[in-house]
Order: sequence, then C-alpha cells, then structure tokens
Amino acid sequence: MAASKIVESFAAAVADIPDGAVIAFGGFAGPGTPYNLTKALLEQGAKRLTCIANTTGGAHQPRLPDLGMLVENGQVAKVVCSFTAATRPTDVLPFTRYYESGEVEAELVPQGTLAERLRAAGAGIPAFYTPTAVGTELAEGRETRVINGREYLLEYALPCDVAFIRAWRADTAGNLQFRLAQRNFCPLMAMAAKLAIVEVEEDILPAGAMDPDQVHLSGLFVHRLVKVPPPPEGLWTVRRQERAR
Amino acid sequence: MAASKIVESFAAAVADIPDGAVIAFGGFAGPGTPYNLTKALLEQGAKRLTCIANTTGGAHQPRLPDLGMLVENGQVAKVVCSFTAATRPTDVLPFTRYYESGEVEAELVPQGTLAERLRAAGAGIPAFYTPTAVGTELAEGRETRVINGREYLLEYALPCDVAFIRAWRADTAGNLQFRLAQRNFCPLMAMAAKLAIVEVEEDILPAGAMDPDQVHLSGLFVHRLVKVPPPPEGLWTVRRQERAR
Amino acid sequence: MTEGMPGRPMQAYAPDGASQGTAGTGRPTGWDRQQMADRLAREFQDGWIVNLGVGIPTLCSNTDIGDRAITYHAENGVIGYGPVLPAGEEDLHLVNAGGQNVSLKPGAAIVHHADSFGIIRSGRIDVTVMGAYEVSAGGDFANWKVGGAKGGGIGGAMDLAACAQRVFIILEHTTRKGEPRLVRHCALPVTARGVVKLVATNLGLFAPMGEGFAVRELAPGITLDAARAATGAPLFEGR
Amino acid sequence: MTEGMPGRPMQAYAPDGASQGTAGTGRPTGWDRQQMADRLAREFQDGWIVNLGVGIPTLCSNTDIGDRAITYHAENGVIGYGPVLPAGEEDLHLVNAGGQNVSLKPGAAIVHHADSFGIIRSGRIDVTVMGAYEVSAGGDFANWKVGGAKGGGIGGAMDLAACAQRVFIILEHTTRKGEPRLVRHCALPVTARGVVKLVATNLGLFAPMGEGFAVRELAPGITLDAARAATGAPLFEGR
Repeated sequence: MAASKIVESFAAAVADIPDGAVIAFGGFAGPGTPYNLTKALLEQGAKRLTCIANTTGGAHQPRLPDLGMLVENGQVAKVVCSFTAATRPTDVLPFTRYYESGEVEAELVPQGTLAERLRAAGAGIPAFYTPTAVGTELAEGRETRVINGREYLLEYALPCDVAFIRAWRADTAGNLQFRLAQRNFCPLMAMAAKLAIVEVEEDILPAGAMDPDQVHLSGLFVHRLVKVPPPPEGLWTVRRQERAR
Repeated sequence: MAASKIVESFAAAVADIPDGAVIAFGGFAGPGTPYNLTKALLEQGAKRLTCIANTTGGAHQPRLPDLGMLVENGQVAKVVCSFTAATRPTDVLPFTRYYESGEVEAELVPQGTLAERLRAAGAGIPAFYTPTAVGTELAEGRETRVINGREYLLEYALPCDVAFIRAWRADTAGNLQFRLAQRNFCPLMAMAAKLAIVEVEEDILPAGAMDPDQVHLSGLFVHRLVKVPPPPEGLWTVRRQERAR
Repeated sequence: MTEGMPGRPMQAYAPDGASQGTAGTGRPTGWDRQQMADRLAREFQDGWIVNLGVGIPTLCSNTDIGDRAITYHAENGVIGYGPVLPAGEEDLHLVNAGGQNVSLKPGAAIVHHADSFGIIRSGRIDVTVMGAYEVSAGGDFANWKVGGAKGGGIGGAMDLAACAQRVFIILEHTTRKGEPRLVRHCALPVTARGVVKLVATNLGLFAPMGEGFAVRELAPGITLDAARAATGAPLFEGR
Repeated sequence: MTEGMPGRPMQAYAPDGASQGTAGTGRPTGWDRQQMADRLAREFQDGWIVNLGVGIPTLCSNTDIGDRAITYHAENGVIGYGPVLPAGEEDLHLVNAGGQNVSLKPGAAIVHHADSFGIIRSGRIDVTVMGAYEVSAGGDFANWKVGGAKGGGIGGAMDLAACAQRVFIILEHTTRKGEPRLVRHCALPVTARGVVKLVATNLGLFAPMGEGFAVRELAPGITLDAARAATGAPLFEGR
C-alpha cells in the first residue's frame, strides 16, 4: 500500500522544507491562497527561499499570513511575481520597500507568462515563445524570434520544489476539486512542483467518492493533504452557508 | 442576443466548410470521435482538405465514417497524425496505401507533440521545445536547442480552421462535458480551431444548468452544437444503460 | 474629481464607488467615473468577450447595454460573470480580477490561470478595458510602472494589451497637477505599443490616430479648446 | 509461439489473448505472453505510475502483485484504470491506450491529451512498458517503423520513451524467421536512444549493458547457450 497523503498538522506538512527551497504559493485575491501553510512556514523558519506567486500580499486589512510576512521575517531571498508594487496608489505592498532597497531580489513576470511558465514546467516543456511583453522594458536584451511575421519572446519553464495550494475538496488519493475562482494558479503550481502540499477546506473523502470526470487536479500531482481546522485555529475558513450558489 | 449555437442537422453544420480547409477530428479509439460530422462531410464533398487526427481510422470492423473514408473519397490532400501505418500487423489502415503511393501527403507527429501543438495553437503559443523525438529520424535536419544540458526539438503550434468533436453534454452557451475517455483531444482541438462544431450525445441543456466548476470546455470555444439523433440516423449512439458506472 | 493622493499620479485607479461631476468648482469637469465606463461600454458589440481591468473599468459591467450578449472574462479564469454582489450576499470563492465578489451569469464556466491566459493570447478577447497613466497618439500606453520606480505592477496587463483584439483605456484626462495623460509619446515604460483603439476620459472619447487623437465625442460642457489645452498631442475634430 | 503473419515481423504485437508455451515442437520456447508480462510486472514498485502500451504490455495489469499500489496511466488521459471488462459489462466511453474497455479503480481521474502527455514529459511515469521490433545493447529500441516503409505508427511511444523514468520492453526473442531482436545496434529507425532498462522475452529477462545484455533470469527450460544462439549481441551471466 502506498503511504497515506493525509498529514495531521500544517507544522508536520512543512517541517522538512529546507533553506533555499523554491516555493510556489497559489491564490488570487483570496480564493486558493494557502494561508495556513504560509503561517506554518513562518513558524518553521526556512530561509533564503525563492517564492513564486502572483502577488506578494499585504495590500488589504485585516492581513492574513502572506508572502510579504515571510519577507518581513527575513526568510526570502527572491520573489517571482507579477506585482512588485501595487497598481492602485491606495494599496501599498509591504514587499515594495524590501525590493526597492535591494534587500530582496525580484523577477517581475507578466501574469499570463507566469502561469504559462508554471504550466510548461508541469508539462515537461522547457521553453516556449509568447507575444506578451514584446517591445517593452521587460524584453530588453532578451531573445526574441519572428514566427509567421510576428515577434515573440522566449520564456523558460518555472519549476519549483514545493507548491502550497488550497483546495475545496480532496480524496485520499489526492484528487482535488477547486471551487470557482479558487482554481486560478493552484493546479499549475502543483504540476510544476516536486512536492505539492494542499490545505483542504472540506473533510477529506475516501478514494472513489469523487467522480473521475470532475477531478480538477489528479492525485498523481498531490503529495500531502491537510484539512483546515475550524476557527480560530484554521484561517480563512469559508462557512458552508457562504457557498450556496 | 447572441445567435443560438444549436444547429438542426449535421449537413447544415458542415455546409460552409470550404475546399482547402484544415480540419481537426477528435477521438481516440472510439470515444470522442465525431462519426456523424464526418459522415456529413463525406456527403458535403469539400476537397483538398488537411486533416488532423490521432489516427486515420479504418482499422476495425464494423467501420464507421472516418478520416480514411474522406481519403478514399478523394477529399484529402494531407493528413497530420501519429499513425500513417498501424503498429499491429493485424490492423491494416486503409490510409497507408494512399500515403505510400504518394496520392496523399502526411506529416507524422508523435502523439504528445500533436496534442501539445494543438494546445499551443489554442493558447496563443506559436512554438515550444520538447524532448520527444530527439535523436530519431523525425528530428533529422530540424532545429534543436540545448536547455539545462538536455537537447530539445523546436515544434510549432498547429492551428486549424475547423474542429469536429464529440461531447457527452452541452448547454446552449456551448459549455461542454466529456465523459471519461471521451475527452482526449477534443477540448484541445476546439481551442485550436476558428470554428468548433460539436456532436452532442445528450439533450442540450439550458444555459445555467451546468455547474460552472464542472465544465470541461468553455462555450467561448464552441460555435455549433448538433444533437446526435437516435439510431439508425445517429451513429454510435451510446445507450444510457451502458453509462452506469 | 476625486482627491488624488499627493505624489501618486493615478486618479484613474482611485477606489471604486467614488463619484465625480462638476467637483464644486463651477468649472465643468465632464464625465464622472461611471459615465466614462458607460461611454466605453456602449461600444461593446453583441457577442463580444470583454475583459475588464481593475478600477474604473470594472464599472463597465454596471452599464445597461440592452439585450446585447456580453461575456465578461476575468483573468483569474472566471468566464461569464455579472455584477458585484452586496456585502452579505457574496460568495467568498468568487472574485473578479479586482478581487470584488461578483455573481455568475447562466452559462458561466471556470478555467485555471493557464487556460485563462490561453484565451487571452489566442486573441479571443474582443476588447480589454484598462486604466493607464499615459496613452500616446500612436496607441502606446503605460500602466505598469511609475517614473523612477524600480519595480511595478504588471498583472495581466501586458498579456491583455499584446493579444486582445482591441484595447480601450479609461483614465482621467490630466494628472492632479494638470499635466496631460494623452500625449505624443509615452514618457513612462510602455505596457504595449500601438494597440489602443479608444480612450475615455472625463473630457470625452478619443481615438489615437498616429499624429494625434481624433475627438469622437466631448463630455457635456467641455469645449474642443478646453480639451486641446489639457492634451499633450494634437486633437482632430470629427471622426 | 504465436503464428506470425508472413512478412510482418511483429509477433510482439499479435492480438491479445493468444497463448504460447512449448508450441508443440517439443523444444522449450520459454514464457508465454502472460508470463512475460507477469515477469516485468513483478518489477513494479509500490506507488509507481505505470504506463502500458498496446499489445502484450496490457497484460501486465492482469498480474497479481500483492498489495503494491500501482496507478495505471493510459496515454488518452485515463489515470487509475483497472482490468479489462468482459463483453456486456463494458463502458463504451472508457478505453485504455489499446482501445480495450477497461474499468476504473477508486481514486481514478480523467485528463485531456495535453495534460496526459504533460504527465509523461514531466517525468512522472515511473515505467512505461512497450512492445518493440528490436532492442539494442545500448538501450536503444525501435518500434514505430518497419524496414522499407514510408511511414509508421508512433502513437505515444516517442514521448513515453524519451520521458518516462524507465522503459521496459516485451518482445519475442526472435522474428518468425529466427533472426534476433536483441541486437548490438538497431537496424530499424529508433524510437529513442539509451532508454531501455529491462527486456522480457519468451526466453528470459535481460538488461541492456552497453556492449551486450545481462541475463537477469532465464525462462524454464532455456539454457544460456540457447539464449546466446538467439541473441544478436553478447549475453553476460549474473546481474
């Protein structure tokens, strides 16, 4: 029998993440964000991390554990994201100061390119061409190629050691379902990672309880599952009544 | 109001396909194969077609309308597929003779590369690198690139004018669900096509009846829906009782 | 006008819900935020797939455009969303590109981020509506990086700008200091070049024409001379 | 041995279900098709993702390997399938790579073809088991094109061969004419180079070692000399 994918605590799920790991954080504006795993990593203390995420967090109050807190905690060497600063002047990212001062490195990537680089890593595609960012500062000095009369930029796959993601439902085989906008980067990051750790909102189902046609991410990509406990221990617990369509 | 996507007959759904069109045919060993649309195209008679499919068909009896019949009917100039001959000597593909004699051109593509080239076309990626076929006859004289110490082959997107696919369920917005192994190439071909035509097994549902989380292909990619009628008019009708899991 | 934050040249990105008008100065300031969004939304054609960016553009989905069937696409993979839901009625799992809790229309579907940007890159978005700092007469625009900053905020803007069939921009006509945002050439790093088809500002509706902007419409009370005085490139009358 | 078709050098791809044995010649012919599949299946480790190709390899999923948890992956996107179902009990929507109507095990999931080959290319398949025409001592193998043919049948073989963690091959030790299939260098166009880890034939289990093949096991009644006589490259004793 293969070992169970269920892990009893967030602390146990992140305990072996080493210094220098490359970690992808799922989520887009709330849904899919692995708040509980991020909190456990803040407590675990791994350093010199490279963190991949759409944003670095911290723009909104009340603030939940985010990548910016890992930066403030001195755990991060580099961030790969599509925002090192907010687009709205009313939003100020805690991360921006660290980047502007040179304390933390950043690689700024257009959001679609970020998603596609993760997808490429998960699909065994080492590099691809994209029209995005051609003619901009981001393309300066980089390799481009004209294909059928249009100029494209060469982009490389973005593999990661670990993915932290959040899902709605899981079964013991690791199959996942995401609910609505929760899907976002989550399946792509799991596919790009050697180790995918998932915080799960609902009780974990026995294998066979999920319709194979309705699995959003095969358990083949998923290594550890942790059920989000009720509040106050569990963060951003979405109550059932809020889910009624 | 946008025009309805429901078309009353297969003949009407394929009537405007011009000579010289590039058409992708979904399906893998039965499920997802657009038998009814293929039959309509045989009757419609468009010529000089380029046909994209995993196989050219005709290996099994009883034979249903397939790409090989379009070849035999003189409608095909070129085929892009992963089999121009069968791997089992007991299976003889009708197409093989036409290819060997030079009557029809063929581009032989490894199956994963075929899927990825279609996916790339649908995702606006003009070209990508893949490890598949490096060091083989298929890579002779072609562009390769070493990335992180491994050699990869450059492959281009494979866009098409039309996709013929088969789905299990659809709603009036064109959202599709495939059942089990029916999914295969179908969503990728629709995404790669300017015009995606779908034969649908079940009665077409009103928009809103399908859970947005359980849509396998967004209606954004789907242009025409034709319900497969009961036999004998409808081909390969899968009875409900055969679907019980 | 909204109160701009000192040193932040981006009133176009001010928080949603603020309203403008004549600003109590007696001098006409033209369209308010919703009116700018309404004017662009009226250009949406039946059957279009429309992507709305953060800020004023999200107000386009409030506009009544009759029985035209518009599919709103959000970069996070939500296809077919509707109006923002009031507090207490929202579904926390469902957000648009701006993080607002929206509703879904019948026929909606969810995809992941790679498929969502596949839709964008493959040219299936008929129009994307975005905010910006600057738009040039040549159709370039800048909205990801302010002057002198080391980094910026790109989000999905570069993918959308490079690949959507049309880019529409909504912005205040000038900065808080009165400097023009419609210019001959962008001074800030561009998001994409030559892609902007229409620009709605508080002063009217304009189209980049290469050497200058065509005036498609002026907001009530705004004269051509007033618009010219506030613009950093020639304005041409008529269409 | 199975009856080969004249001019078709591919007994390894003969229809499923045929059985071998001593072939009524009195001379021991070693393992039959199921025994060859069984021998390789015994190498599958707990937790492996296993891809089975068309023909004899599909028989591996019939092998009882105790409580080891094996996930069978089919190139058409079926993850976690089980045995072939008898006529009348099959689900016509569910086929494996060989077009057989299989069952699903608890925990199964379906993906489309691009994701299925993403799984393959990203190295997540622990082993792929395929048929072949030839295997070389250097671990090359040929299974997509016969001599003199203009085209061939690749299917998923090149993707699997290039990207799976291990390639296992099942084939008859010789052609119907008695020519060796285990050779120093492949004469046919290769599917991939240097990837084969284990080869099961009717005569035994062999591992490509560069200059020749290591004999891991001989089928009952097969002597080393007999195996050597049927092999086109040196055979080394022991592991």
